[in-house]
Amino acid sequence: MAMKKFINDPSRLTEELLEGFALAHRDIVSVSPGRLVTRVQPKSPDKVALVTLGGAGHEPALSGFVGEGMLDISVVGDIFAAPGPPPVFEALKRADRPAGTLFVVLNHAGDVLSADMAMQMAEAEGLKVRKLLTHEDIAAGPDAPETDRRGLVGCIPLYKIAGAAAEAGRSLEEVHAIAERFNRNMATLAVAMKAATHPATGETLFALADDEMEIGMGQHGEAGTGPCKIRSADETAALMMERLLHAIGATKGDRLMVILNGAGATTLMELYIVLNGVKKYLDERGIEIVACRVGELLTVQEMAGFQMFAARMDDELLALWNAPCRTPSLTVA
Amino acid sequence: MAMKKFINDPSRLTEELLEGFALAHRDIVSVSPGRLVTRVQPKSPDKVALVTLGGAGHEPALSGFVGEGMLDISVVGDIFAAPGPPPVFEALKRADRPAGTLFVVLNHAGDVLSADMAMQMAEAEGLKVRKLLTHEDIAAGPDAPETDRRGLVGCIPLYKIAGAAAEAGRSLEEVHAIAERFNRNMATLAVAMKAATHPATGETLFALADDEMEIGMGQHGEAGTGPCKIRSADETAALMMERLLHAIGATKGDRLMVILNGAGATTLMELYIVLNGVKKYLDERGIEIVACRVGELLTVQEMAGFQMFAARMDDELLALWNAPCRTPSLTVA
Amino acid sequence: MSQTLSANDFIAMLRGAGATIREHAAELTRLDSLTGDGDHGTAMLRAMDAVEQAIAEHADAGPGTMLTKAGWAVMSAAGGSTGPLLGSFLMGMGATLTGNRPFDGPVVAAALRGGINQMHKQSKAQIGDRTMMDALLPAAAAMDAAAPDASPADLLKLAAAAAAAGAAATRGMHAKFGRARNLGDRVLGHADPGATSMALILAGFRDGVSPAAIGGALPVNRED
Amino acid sequence: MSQTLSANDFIAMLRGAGATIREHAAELTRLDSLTGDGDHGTAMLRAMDAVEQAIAEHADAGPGTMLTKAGWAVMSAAGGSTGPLLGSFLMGMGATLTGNRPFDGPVVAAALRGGINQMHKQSKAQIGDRTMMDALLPAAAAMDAAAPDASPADLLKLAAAAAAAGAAATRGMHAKFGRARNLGDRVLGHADPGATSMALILAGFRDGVSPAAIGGALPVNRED
Ligand SMILES: Nc1ncnc2c1ncn2[C@@H]1O[C@H](COP(=O)(O)OP(=O)(O)O)[C@@H](O)[C@H]1O
Ligand SMILES: Nc1ncnc2c1ncn2[C@@H]1O[C@H](COP(=O)(O)OP(=O)(O)O)[C@@H](O)[C@H]1O
Ligand SMILES: [Mg+2]
Ligand SMILES: [Mg+2]
Ligand SMILES: [Mg+2]
Ligand SMILES: [Mg+2]
Repeated sequence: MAMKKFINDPSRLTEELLEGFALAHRDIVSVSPGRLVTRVQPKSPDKVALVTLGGAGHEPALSGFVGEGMLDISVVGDIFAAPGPPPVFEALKRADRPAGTLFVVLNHAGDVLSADMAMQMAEAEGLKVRKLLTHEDIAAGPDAPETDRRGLVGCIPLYKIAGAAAEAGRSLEEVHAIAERFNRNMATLAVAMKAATHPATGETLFALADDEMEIGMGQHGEAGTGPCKIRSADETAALMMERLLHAIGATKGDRLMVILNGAGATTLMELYIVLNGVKKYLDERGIEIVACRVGELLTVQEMAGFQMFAARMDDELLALWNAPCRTPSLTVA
Repeated sequence: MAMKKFINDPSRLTEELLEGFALAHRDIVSVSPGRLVTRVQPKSPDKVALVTLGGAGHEPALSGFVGEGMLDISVVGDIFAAPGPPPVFEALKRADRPAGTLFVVLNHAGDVLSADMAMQMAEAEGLKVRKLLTHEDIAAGPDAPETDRRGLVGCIPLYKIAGAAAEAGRSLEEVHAIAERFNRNMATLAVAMKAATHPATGETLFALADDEMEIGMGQHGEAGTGPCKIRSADETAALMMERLLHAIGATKGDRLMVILNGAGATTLMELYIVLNGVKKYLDERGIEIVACRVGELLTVQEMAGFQMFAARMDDELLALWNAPCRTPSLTVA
Repeated sequence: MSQTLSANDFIAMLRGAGATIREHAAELTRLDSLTGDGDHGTAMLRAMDAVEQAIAEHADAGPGTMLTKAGWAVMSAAGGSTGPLLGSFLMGMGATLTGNRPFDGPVVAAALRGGINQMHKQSKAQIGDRTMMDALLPAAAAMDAAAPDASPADLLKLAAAAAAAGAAATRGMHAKFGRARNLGDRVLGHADPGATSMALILAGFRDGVSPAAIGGALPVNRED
Repeated sequence: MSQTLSANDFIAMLRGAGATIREHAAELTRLDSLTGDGDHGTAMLRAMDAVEQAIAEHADAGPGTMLTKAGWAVMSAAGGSTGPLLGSFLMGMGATLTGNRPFDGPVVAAALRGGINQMHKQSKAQIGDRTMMDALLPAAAAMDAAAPDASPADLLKLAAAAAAAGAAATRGMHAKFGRARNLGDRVLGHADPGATSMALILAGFRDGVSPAAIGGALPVNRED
């Protein structure tokens, strides 16, 4: 039976979506062989470059954030699959410059494998690169080993903050240090309500009963903490934010960035309602939201659910977050 | 059984979503009694104001486009229901200014009723307002009477273009004339693949078989031209664009704005793939895409499907489209 | 049977309307789900809450002002088509009930007609268009045809009966207004929700002044 | 049975692997749907297409270069975990097959071991971690234990048998790597897709030099 998706050949999804993407945003990005999404207006080589990699199917992530003030190159894999090491190495070579490159990798098995091999090649060639691994998922518990903590939507504010530092002319060490500080300050927890369809295979990624949701689910249907009955928006907000605050050690007087990242089928309406719940929860604890984003940054096809992200902010991080950027999916003016 | 949505009290959806919306975008908008979404930084009174109205549940539309370069006030109704005449009249009074107000109304029964009554009140009070009705849906045929042609996503580029003209200091007559020119140049056709749930009642808006889609469906589940088997992205793109070109009388050498507006559950991935199909179809006919937007501007909860929009552009319309704006859901820098 | 209504009778009429609507709200939503967008019951409930609020605040100002305020409150509260239309109806009634004349048959009939006319102006629909007017225009005609000395209660009975028949007749109509407009034949066999509401409102008015009748059946029989 | 392999035998081995993978791709996807993200069959098909392309372009350059190119091509083509891992395996084999020695048993065993070691370096997984290594490490051990004069064909038979047993054993393992890592007990009872693939690849190598065996059963029986 036909999938309920507007597609052509399921084995050419990534090629076709990248073509359309390049067309829609031709003033900002272009796509080179090896599926490297690059800026049309390259950043000057005396500024640190930002490179990342990841599977397709999560649009707008990751390539939607290539452009002035954020990423320089995003290397795109197949649907939900990391690109192989050669194109990633190619991207690191393309980005290479005196100022150096910050290489942001999300903690997923395939991405890490490719990134590590590309880094070995880059080191063998003497490229100036520093790798940064995001792993802010707290589904497995905030003290779980790093390998158990997936990289979720947190990469995107991190691109923004590191990208702004790079545009400001900070050195590779400084950009890395700032990004790593933000990385250590952040946590994400996901919740799923309805499954998504893998657009290449047509298979459902997981199953949830009609009255169930699951907290902690990953962005490819990886299991969370087990299904539970559907809660109200306020209850869900409180439940999730409690765990996030614990993970990042936020207490009274702290200033937070909060992102509610829709997984695909969950409406903006719902996310705004959840944000209300988050605000109420934080108000009671004397914690302030100083930066906020609600919308779809990293999706899981038509999954219903969202990722709740929180990070402790300081003045420098906040200023970088508010700095201008111009990318297909985020413009700050 | 619980709805698969993150909500609290179904009868307080609009209140809660507006609270969250105001919180998320407090640097740009605020919400006043009567559910008037207004700009935090008001436009100077020597520039034409833009006011619109419409039901909630279509987020980011319509209030997501209040801000510099687009709307001044959006009056919000209940889920899928127009606000009543009194708050609309209130908005017209709030906006009233020497330069006058352009009042943009989407052609839906409730909106038109409220708008007409508010206009009668505004005229009785001597306010300087001109009304503009969008009715660019071509599902009923391009020559169907105006009342049969719904106002769909076209209002949003229209806000953008009229808003830019207003910011540029054009007179009410000029802003109206430009907006009306764009209005006559534009057409939209929708396609649905999966139904949405009404978030207040929990009911499914319509039904489509597992292997069917429906072209021409409205944004509340209003019928289209009847179900058909699911087509490929390229076929769907060609089928719909053919009808749009016919409706706007676009031929070889014409320059188009194309918008693919996701209905909710249809992914950006799919929309980019469809855009490719549109491009191929237009290339064969020597018609160029000079302005393009792909994403969720006006949704129908978690409906799968999209609205395809096309408009013939000229230099002036294009310049206004590309002018800067800063709103919760669209920033052009 | 009294030949005039008191100010309290108007309150009772509005409360009667509220009672009938509340009783049948689910059915109204069901009808609107079949032929529209499924919110008509909710819209009517909000409207009736607004009316109740207006009664609480403006009962002392007399029926004219109270109805005008109720109409404005309905317009402010209820969204969709219902707010402006039902609001106009109530405001039209209120506008007619000025001065200090006793509320006798002709005055009551004139008030209803004032409401119907006011809605008609916004509505633009005619008999057969499958709208609220399909209940209201027959009600106006029935009052026109009544005996010149008919009591207010009798007039309301006639109006309610005609409205119920008019609403029932919408089952055979295609829609020319509102959301059902694009549904073509799919609406056939189902009564129009708005016409049904107006029939319920008039039935509620009737029951308000003839309490014995309260609890009657839905004017439009449930179809399947 | 010949004591050395020809350059063509290496082509036949790669093609044998391609044939077994193509035959069982749907099963690999099914296993990955149960315990991962359902793309392993697709990834392996892409990898085998890349291998075929590398054969076409680099067969003349000899087995070493051909395998190295095939490994690079697999890395470039197949995404997810498969690309880097299988690519390393092939490149590791290629890097070992340099010089002009005859491809006798020890050389062939060394090549396989070179591939396994290269993958192991990237993989970091051990026996029992439910990864491709669960098929490959037993294969290496089986070759180590073989008679010193074992023929290439015999070595490949031993390696394939050990890999099949190793893959089958993954059914009882929890995952410590990859996407299955977070699934806990849910993976139990299903073979690891990557281990299954590696067993299929070694079976294909075996069949490539002993064509009679082609068309054998899936090394890991289908479970339900
Ligand atoms: N122009 C009109 N005149 C009279 N009644 C109308 C008109 N348009 C719509 N209606 C009535 O409105 C009813 C629907 O009301 P409701 O569901 O509250 O509004 P909406 O259609 O905005 O959801 C219809 O059943 C119809 O009777
Ligand atoms: N570190 C690793 N070492 C060896 N094999 C691994 C490792 N991580 C994952 N795998 C293998 O990869 C397989 C999944 O491959 P595939 O589905 O192609 O990649 P992905 O998990 O990225 O979707 C798993 O079944 C497992 O055998
Ligand atoms: Mg994968
Ligand atoms: Mg409605
Ligand atoms: Mg309705
Ligand atoms: Mg997989």
